[in-house]
Amino acid sequence: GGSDTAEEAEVVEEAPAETLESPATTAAPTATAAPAGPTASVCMVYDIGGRGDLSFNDMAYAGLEKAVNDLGVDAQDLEPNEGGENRAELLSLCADDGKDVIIGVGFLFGDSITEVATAYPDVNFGIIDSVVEPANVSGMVFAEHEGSYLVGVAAALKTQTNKVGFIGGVEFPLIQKFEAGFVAGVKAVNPDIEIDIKYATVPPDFSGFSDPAKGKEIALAQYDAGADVIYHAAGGTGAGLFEAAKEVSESSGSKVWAIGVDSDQYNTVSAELQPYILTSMLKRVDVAVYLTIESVVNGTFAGGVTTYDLSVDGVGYSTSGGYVDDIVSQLEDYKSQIVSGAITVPDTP
Amino acid sequence: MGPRNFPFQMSIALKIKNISKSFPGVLANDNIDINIPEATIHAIVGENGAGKSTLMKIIYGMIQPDSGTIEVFNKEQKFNSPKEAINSGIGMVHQHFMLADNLTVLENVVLGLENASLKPINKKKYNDEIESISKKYGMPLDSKITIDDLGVGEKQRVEIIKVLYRGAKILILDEPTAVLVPQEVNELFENLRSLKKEGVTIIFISHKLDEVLEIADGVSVMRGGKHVGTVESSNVSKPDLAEMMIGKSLPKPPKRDTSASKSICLEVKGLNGEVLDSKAPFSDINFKVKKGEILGIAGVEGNGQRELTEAILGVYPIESGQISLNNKDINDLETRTRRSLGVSYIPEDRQSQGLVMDSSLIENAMLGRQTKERYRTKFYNINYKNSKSFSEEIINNYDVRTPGSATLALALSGGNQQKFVVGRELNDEPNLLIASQPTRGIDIGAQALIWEKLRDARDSGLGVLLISADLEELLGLSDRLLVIYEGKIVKELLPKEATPEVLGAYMTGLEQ
Amino acid sequence: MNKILSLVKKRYIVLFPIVCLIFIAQFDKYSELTSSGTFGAALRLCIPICLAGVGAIYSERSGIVNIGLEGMMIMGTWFGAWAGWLYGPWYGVLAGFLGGALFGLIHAIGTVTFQVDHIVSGVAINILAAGVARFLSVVAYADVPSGGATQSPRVDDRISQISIPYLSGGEINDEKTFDLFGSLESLDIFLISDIFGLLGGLTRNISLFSILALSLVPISVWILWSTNFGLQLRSVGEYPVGSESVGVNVYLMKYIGVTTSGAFAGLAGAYLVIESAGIYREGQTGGRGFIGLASMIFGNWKPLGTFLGSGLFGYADSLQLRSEESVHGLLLLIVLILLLVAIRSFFVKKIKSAVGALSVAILFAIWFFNSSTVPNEFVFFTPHITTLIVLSFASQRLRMPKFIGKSYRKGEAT
Amino acid sequence: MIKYTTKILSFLTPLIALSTAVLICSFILNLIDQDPVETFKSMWEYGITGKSLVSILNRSVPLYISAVAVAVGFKMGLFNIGVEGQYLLGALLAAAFGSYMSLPPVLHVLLILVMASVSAGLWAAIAGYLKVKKGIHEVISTIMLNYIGTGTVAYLLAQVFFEKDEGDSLKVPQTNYLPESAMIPPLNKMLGIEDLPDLHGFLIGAIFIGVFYYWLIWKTSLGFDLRATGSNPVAAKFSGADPGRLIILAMVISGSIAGFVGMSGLTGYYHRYTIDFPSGLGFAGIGVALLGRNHPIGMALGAILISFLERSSQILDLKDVPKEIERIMQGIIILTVVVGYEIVRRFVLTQQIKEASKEVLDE
Ligand SMILES: Nc1ncnc2c1ncn2[C@@H]1O[C@H](COP(=O)(O)OP(=O)(O)OP(=O)(O)O)[C@@H](O)[C@H]1O
Ligand SMILES: Nc1ncnc2c1ncn2[C@@H]1O[C@H](COP(=O)(O)OP(=O)(O)OP(=O)(O)O)[C@@H](O)[C@H]1O
Ligand SMILES: [Mg+2]
Ligand SMILES: [Mg+2]
Repeated sequence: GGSDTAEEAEVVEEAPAETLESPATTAAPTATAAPAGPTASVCMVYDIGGRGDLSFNDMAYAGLEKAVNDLGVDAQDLEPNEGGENRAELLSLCADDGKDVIIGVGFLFGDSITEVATAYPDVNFGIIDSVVEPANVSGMVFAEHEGSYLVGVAAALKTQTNKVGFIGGVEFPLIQKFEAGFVAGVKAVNPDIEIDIKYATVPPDFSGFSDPAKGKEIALAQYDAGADVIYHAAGGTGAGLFEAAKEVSESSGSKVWAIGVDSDQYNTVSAELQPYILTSMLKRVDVAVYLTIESVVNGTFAGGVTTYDLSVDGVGYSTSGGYVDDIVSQLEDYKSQIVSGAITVPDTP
Repeated sequence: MGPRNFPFQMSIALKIKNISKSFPGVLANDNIDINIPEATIHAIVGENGAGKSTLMKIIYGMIQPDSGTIEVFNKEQKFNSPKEAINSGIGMVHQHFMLADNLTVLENVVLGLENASLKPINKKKYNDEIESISKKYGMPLDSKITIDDLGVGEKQRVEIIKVLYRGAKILILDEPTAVLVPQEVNELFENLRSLKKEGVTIIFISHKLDEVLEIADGVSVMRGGKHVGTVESSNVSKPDLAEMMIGKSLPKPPKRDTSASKSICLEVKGLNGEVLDSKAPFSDINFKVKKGEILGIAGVEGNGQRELTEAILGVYPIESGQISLNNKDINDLETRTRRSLGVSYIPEDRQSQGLVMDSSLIENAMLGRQTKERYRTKFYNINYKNSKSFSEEIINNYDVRTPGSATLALALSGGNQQKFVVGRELNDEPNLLIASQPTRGIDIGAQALIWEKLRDARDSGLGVLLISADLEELLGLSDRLLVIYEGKIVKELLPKEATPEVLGAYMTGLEQ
Repeated sequence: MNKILSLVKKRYIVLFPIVCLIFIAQFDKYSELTSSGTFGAALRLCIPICLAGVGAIYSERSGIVNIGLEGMMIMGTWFGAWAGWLYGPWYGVLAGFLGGALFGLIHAIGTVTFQVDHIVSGVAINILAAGVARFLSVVAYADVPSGGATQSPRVDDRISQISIPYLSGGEINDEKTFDLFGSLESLDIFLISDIFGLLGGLTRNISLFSILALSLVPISVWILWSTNFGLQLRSVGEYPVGSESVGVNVYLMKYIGVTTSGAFAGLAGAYLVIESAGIYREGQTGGRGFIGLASMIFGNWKPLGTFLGSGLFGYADSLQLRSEESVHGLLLLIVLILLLVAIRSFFVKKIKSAVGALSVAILFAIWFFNSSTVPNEFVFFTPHITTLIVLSFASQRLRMPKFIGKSYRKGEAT
Repeated sequence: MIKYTTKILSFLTPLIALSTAVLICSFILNLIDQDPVETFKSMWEYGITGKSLVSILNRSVPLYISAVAVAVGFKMGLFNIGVEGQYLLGALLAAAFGSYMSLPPVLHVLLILVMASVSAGLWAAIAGYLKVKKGIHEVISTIMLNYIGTGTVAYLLAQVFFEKDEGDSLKVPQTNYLPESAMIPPLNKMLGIEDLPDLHGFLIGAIFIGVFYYWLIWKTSLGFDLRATGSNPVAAKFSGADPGRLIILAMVISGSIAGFVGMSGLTGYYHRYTIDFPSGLGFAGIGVALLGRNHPIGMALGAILISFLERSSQILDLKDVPKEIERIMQGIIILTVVVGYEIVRRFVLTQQIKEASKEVLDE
């Protein structure tokens, strides 16, 4: 039920908890009362990198934590080993343990969740960034290209040099979606703006998500080449981008920007770096996770695909720091055009 | 026994008092008591394993004795490390060179002189000092050269300078002549004599009794870890010494009449070795080895004889020329094929070239014969059963002292390892035997056995190419002799026309 | 003709690729090949590799193979980040140094005291280090909001950077001075701008840590080849029996060598954290320890050579990170080099290899002229393939320490 | 007499190592306020459930094969760090070509295996060639070839074998699925354990590989040459072994075996090559080879031990114990085991030398 979920998404969006570094919403404090009595038990298995990445996985955790606090669920979280070949085992470990809902964080769970969900048809599963066949799996996918489009617009509006950059972690379709949206957003504002695009690695080498040193060098190269706003979709590698932004700003005397991804990275970096984070492309994995758990608690869980796009604020941009305050109206304008369908954002480069 | 050996009064440089040392299963030194007068050359002789090196290492502080003491210049000393011995004026040139090949002469000499601090090495100062020492004792040396580029004789010089530099008053030389040719030995002896004049006391270990009698003032004989006696060299003859050493008389390579047949076993024509370091190690080599003949090759080490034998075996590449075995061209054959055609090879260094030290004797018996019918089952599997019986055959026939055939090669003593290698290579009726230094560094008993076996093989029709630095051995065993100098055959001789001196002259290029 | 031939044969041959490179860089598309940015990045990318490699010299010269560099580097990153976060960057440097040294010490205990096979011990160290880092993160950052199992909080302060006054625009009394190299580079004159690009890249915005790290190269040359300690250390890797016979403490030397190697690798890790990333991140070392080992072999167990090796690697890495287009220019370089090889082989009458080189050259030329970029996937391994290619032209003359990889027991002297 | 003592000691060593590791880890667990007894107990209990046992065997198979591949190199003194790149390349090519072919069942599987093995072997041959002809140390070349191999895999996967699906923007680079005929059925039916998860059929392949390895190294003259070259290259050369050819051959054999590393996963579970095809097994194999002292049975036990640790530690997450403790344990076990082996080896040596000296003495 796509529209059902959409409504629910909106509901939650209105009521962010402290832990969810939510975008500029001016909603009232939480109205959700912790339900009495035992509710569901949840198990979450993370992507490579695991907890503490201050990004994708931590967002998922935030959703889980909120569910624990608000819904009183009993939660368990696991991490696969380095090669990730024990994903299926972890999933079935949870299933054996009698969990009500098991969530695999990341598209890499595609095969393993299919397998395990088939073996445990009575258990509810969730997967982020992917869609699989079994009916007891809820696929949570995001319109990253739409969010990226908006930060692309922001980048285009903020650039002084008419040159911006994009750093991808690992070059494969999911990350290319970010690239496609970003490019479209930039070009929408000014087709003459040049865009430097660079990925840190190609699969099967996933170190591109965890090599900040490389991230920094790529960023320095792009700033050197004249870019003054760089957007990254590179997980931990992005930390290098922020370092580079600070370093270049300080040594050249003119400020350059970085744009974060997934979570509101303004809030996850240390104070020293905050002045360089223009905005972040938000991918509300926390919301998706929370809603999925909630649907289990409420007994409304349904398999199939749920797309978290701009219309439900499943993706978006952050305003922390106030650096985009002057262009919020323009951003909102683009946003409404996308939501209304007046603009279609491409999802492949 | 003991101090009574020297009736005339002389100040004693080194007093060895009741030294004993045992190793697992061996009493290497058994209550040794020797006095060594100052400014003399004192030789210590004895069979392999008699305990000479052990005693020297004790004096030098490398090994601590179980009991007993030593006195250096009338002062009782207990050395816990070579460093302390060096500080008391003892220096030692070891049986095997103690030089780091990739370091320069200077670095080798000054190594360990100072503490391992970050203090820079004063190269200028050391350089001058080394120069003045090498001048003083007539041992010219360039201190900037790396050891890699030096010949054996020069390396020895470095060793001696190293010791002298440390101000040694007592100089121990453990088998210094084993690797030298007569001319080099003479040079060394000159140096030793001049050292003696300077007041240095020299302890000299050798298996070669002629040398001992020539250079030493006093001789101490050891046998089975015991000190058998000390004599003055002027009062003793070679056979007497030998008897003291082994309790029986000295063996000599048995001379027998040649049994060479007409048919040729190995022929080498116009052989040129591949250029190495811009020099061909040997060039234009021509000779024939007949069946039933031992052809000796004399030459100072490093004149191409090693490469030549390796080329015949097929491990050293050739530029041009022809090698034929039993009139069959084997130029293009691989080593493995040559071996299976009956080429046997006793390498000069048994441990690095002849044996796999951490494998059992059973496996070592097969080395070089893996592909032979006899050690193979169907499907090219190894036939361990035959290999085992073969290794036991060798052990019995060649008197290899070992607990069994499953023992690892490295557990055997050097002489026994050599006997095993010789046995392996002589077995299976080879067509040609290349024997490189077949008796180097082994004791008289083992030497006699190996000579005997080589002779027997020759008599039964085997062609042998013999390379040896031991001229006695060459002269005694060979039916014909070739001299190699700077990669060329410079002379063919019959053993009866040659003496070590004549050979030496050709070997060093003095005579053409 | 012969004269020319011998000239080509001689060492000037190494200049050929450089000249070609500068030539190729004249095309606008490939200008990044010699820009100061490229060289600056190359330097930063090379330093951790170089540190690990130079450290490895201490270990290997003392006779101990150190394949555990990667693990020691991991410890450097972890401790560097942890102490850097708590106490400041210089403490991070120190902690990284000590963390690496600690694991170097473990390797020394294994290989020297227990005489375990060196490779075995090294591999075990790599496994252990990865586990320990993960474990420590879980324990240390459990309650730290910006840290986690795979990542540390940021090391906030930076080590200061300098540029050389007047030459590359460094500051004197807070005032920016003239940037000589920079202005010469921007003149866009053949050769001049390339050379000053290099000089500028190497002297502009250099952090004190980089200077410290780079200075370890000449310092190591001095320590290893001019001091008594260095002599003893090297002798131990060549012929420990001989060293022992003149009173060198063999075990001590080996211990110091391996521990120093660990410490340098730890510094390399700290560099990654403090200079590049600002944080510890699992998997951050990305095989740089192994590459360091490779550079050391490339450099013939000598510090300057190791620096060159890691510099080459850093250069290629910087190219692929900064400008995918210029990697395409490298194809042309390969064509030119192969042509030279072909010509040379032809003159020394090695027709077969001449034909071989020529046909490969033609293949590459076809590739070059029919494409404008190199596939992304290939771009990523530019540094690795460059290393292999260079080595295959120049690795014959390597001389490793003679006693390397063997275990030594005191008193085994014969 | 020595022989038995040796055997007993060699058996005891891993046990002692294991206990040491358990002890150290208990200490660490104590430090972080966890109950070691409880921890190890739960690990053990979880590790010996039927499901776990199947999983452990499934994990051990690629690990074991990888170890054997490494061991072939070790036996002749070659250090093949390149197993990683070799098996990934082999697996990709096998998966891609396997999915294009249609062949009868057994033949199809065989073809895939041959494809993987041959391509991995050829890839490994490059390192051998570079060592022999260009003098490049195999450690460097295999490290570099790992990166180059990974890049090549990436290129082939994304640009050549990947059929993009315009409708599905989330589809990651992957090959097509293998047809049914190319899958190796699980062994469950045969063993009567149908209630447990699939036990991959390639287990039998691993056993074959182990036997082959044993036969090759200890029974053939080629193996004899390899071992001789490994422990004394000069003597081996003088005995007629051609070192250059042996190096290339050993690399090729090692690589060909490495090619099978990915096969149990490919034919038994994944049935295609995707970007998350298991990686890192090449490096893990080195540890196992060390644990098992390059012995076919030893390596099997080593692989099972490591797999057991990895599997059983999964339960720790549910107990809120950091399961990273398991990684530390692995490292400590490998270190202590090798130290132990070394001590045993020395003991044996001294005994042998003692006996040999006695022999000389009682003449
Ligand atoms: N490190 C050791 N461990 C055990 N036994 C040893 C050791 N070194 C020597 N031995 C024993 O001590 C005996 C004496 O050895 P030593 O080396 O002193 O003899 P040597 O007279 O110098 O012989 P060679 O003429 O071969 O040099 C040997 O037979 C050997 O059994
Ligand atoms: N490291 C060692 N530890 C213990 N014993 C040793 C060691 N090395 C050698 N030995 C023993 O020392 C004995 C002698 O070895 P060595 O090579 O010195 O022979 P040798 O005494 O010269 O006898 P040979 O006359 O046969 O050459 C051997 O029996 C061997 O068992
Ligand atoms: Mg001796
Ligand atoms: Mg001896």
